[in-house]
Amino acid sequence: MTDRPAILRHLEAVLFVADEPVPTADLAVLFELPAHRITEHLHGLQEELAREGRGIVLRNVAGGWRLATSPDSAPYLERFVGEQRHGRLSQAALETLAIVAYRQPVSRGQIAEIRGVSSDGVLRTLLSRGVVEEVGRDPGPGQAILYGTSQLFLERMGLDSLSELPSLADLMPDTRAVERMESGLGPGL
Amino acid sequence: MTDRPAILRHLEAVLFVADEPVPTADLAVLFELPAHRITEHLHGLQEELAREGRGIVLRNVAGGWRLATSPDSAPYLERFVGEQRHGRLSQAALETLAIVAYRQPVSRGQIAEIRGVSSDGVLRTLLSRGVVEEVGRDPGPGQAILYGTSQLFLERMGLDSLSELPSLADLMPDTRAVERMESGLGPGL
Amino acid sequence: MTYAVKLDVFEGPLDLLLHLVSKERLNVADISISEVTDEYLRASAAMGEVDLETASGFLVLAATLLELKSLKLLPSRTTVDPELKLLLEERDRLLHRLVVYATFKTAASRLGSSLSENSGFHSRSAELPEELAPAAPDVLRNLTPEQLARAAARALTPPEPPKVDISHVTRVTVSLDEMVQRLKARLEREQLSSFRQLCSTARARIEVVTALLAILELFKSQSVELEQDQPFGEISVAWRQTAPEAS
Repeated sequence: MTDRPAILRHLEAVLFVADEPVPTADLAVLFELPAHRITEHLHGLQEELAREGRGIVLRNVAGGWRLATSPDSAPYLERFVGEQRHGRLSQAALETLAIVAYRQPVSRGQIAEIRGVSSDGVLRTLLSRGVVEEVGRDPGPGQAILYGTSQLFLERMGLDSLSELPSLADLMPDTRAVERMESGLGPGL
Repeated sequence: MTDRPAILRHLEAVLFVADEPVPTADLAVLFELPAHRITEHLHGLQEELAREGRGIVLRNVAGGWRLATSPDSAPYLERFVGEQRHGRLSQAALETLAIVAYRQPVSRGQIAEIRGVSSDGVLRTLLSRGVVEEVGRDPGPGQAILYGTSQLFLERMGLDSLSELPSLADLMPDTRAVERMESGLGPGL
Repeated sequence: MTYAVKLDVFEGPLDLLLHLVSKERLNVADISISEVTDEYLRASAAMGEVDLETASGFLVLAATLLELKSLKLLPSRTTVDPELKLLLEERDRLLHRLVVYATFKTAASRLGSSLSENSGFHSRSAELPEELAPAAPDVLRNLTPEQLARAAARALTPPEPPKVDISHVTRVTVSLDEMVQRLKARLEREQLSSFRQLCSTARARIEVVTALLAILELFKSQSVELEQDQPFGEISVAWRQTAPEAS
């Protein structure tokens, strides 16, 4: 261990797991430090990563700070992500796509509620891939954007319409078991 | 820029974008280097990250290499991402997970038989956490779904492969404990 | 000596039995089946619903324990009659299950420690950077509608309900002892009835379970005779005029 300040290590770790740019203000709250001190540390980390020629660099982009890969690694990265193996959705993306497909039109908030975690990052990926799209606005107070699956989604899945999606009834065995139990053991027995 | 070998930078960048542990063999193909050279570089990178007290460490888990945050940043991460990420598993979930880990591929029925209670609810929790997955169907009449542990399970356990699990024979109750159970159950002949 | 247990801390009948028989100097003969059963019913009622599979597992276990207990209370026999032999085989099977279960319980606690030792390592779960997205192959290529449906079913099924601390809640609508008394009175009056009739006034599932256990108690004390013509058929319950003295 060097005498590198611990805050640099913690900043690096937090930015590592963040799935979108983190505003300086959020980091200030997290570390209970004034924003200008956080900014100093971030600049320190940025220089350090650049000076040491690391594969990970720190970028100050719209909306905050995020870690990214070093530009000269791009050729390897493209080959790496182009591999067949990576041609599948992450578990989180698959789950989010499934929720959108079966519960559309659905808002970000509703997706997050079902999954128990924020799904903004994966939703953005699905939007950028063109399989999910905005389909309207919630008429309620928040006017939340509502999402649905696209025509491209249907084509890729080999479906003519959403009604051809397999029924969920058979796949949720527990609900069925409960219903059977209810009807088998009616009141009064 | 230092005279740090460029390969360390590229390795770091590739592992940064990977969404699961990357086997040494895949990296050898990508960088057109013999596997043992890649392993050397990876060990170099691993030591470097540890020595410099960085927020990111390199681990050899689940049959590959994976960047992760250093555990001493965990308190900040938990505050940052919220608690859900690595929520603790219930006793029932751990028992079910142990049965799946040692008896895979295994069906719901087989799990229930060992535990003496239905384990459908906890099994669903394990599936949604991604540590257990469907691995096939029983060829027998019922065609029961068979479950096994996932790569994420190994990663969460810090294991490189299932063979590193402690042997079940070492976990059995000792002779005295078995004798006590036996006499507790009733008289012998 | 009877032994009081708090059932809500156990994961099921096997876990409970493992706990009971692993105690020093405690064996089946010391366990008060009715106390254990009452405790079980109280725990189930407090959880708001009876998991039928767990309940039936528990019933099978309670019945086996009753049998083992009667064996234990009998004066030692020298000859091995077939019934005794069956019972001993049953005991061996139960012992085997207990050993297997105990082994997995230890494995579970090992897994639990490994998981918490490794819980400080967090990996990145962020999606591919946008600039790299064009290089990635078509993500839907290998996805089938069935896989999508399975993912939806998983996501939309509510997760395991959290464990509820029940130490302060509800009392059971009727205890096993009360049910035994109630059924005794009714059977003395009616002489012959069926399980279905006896349960016809049950207001909750838990009362049906209690009634079944009460009938088993009465059967054990030889106060009733039971008959069932076929599996799942009507169970007739007959009051024995000459019930032996309660032991």
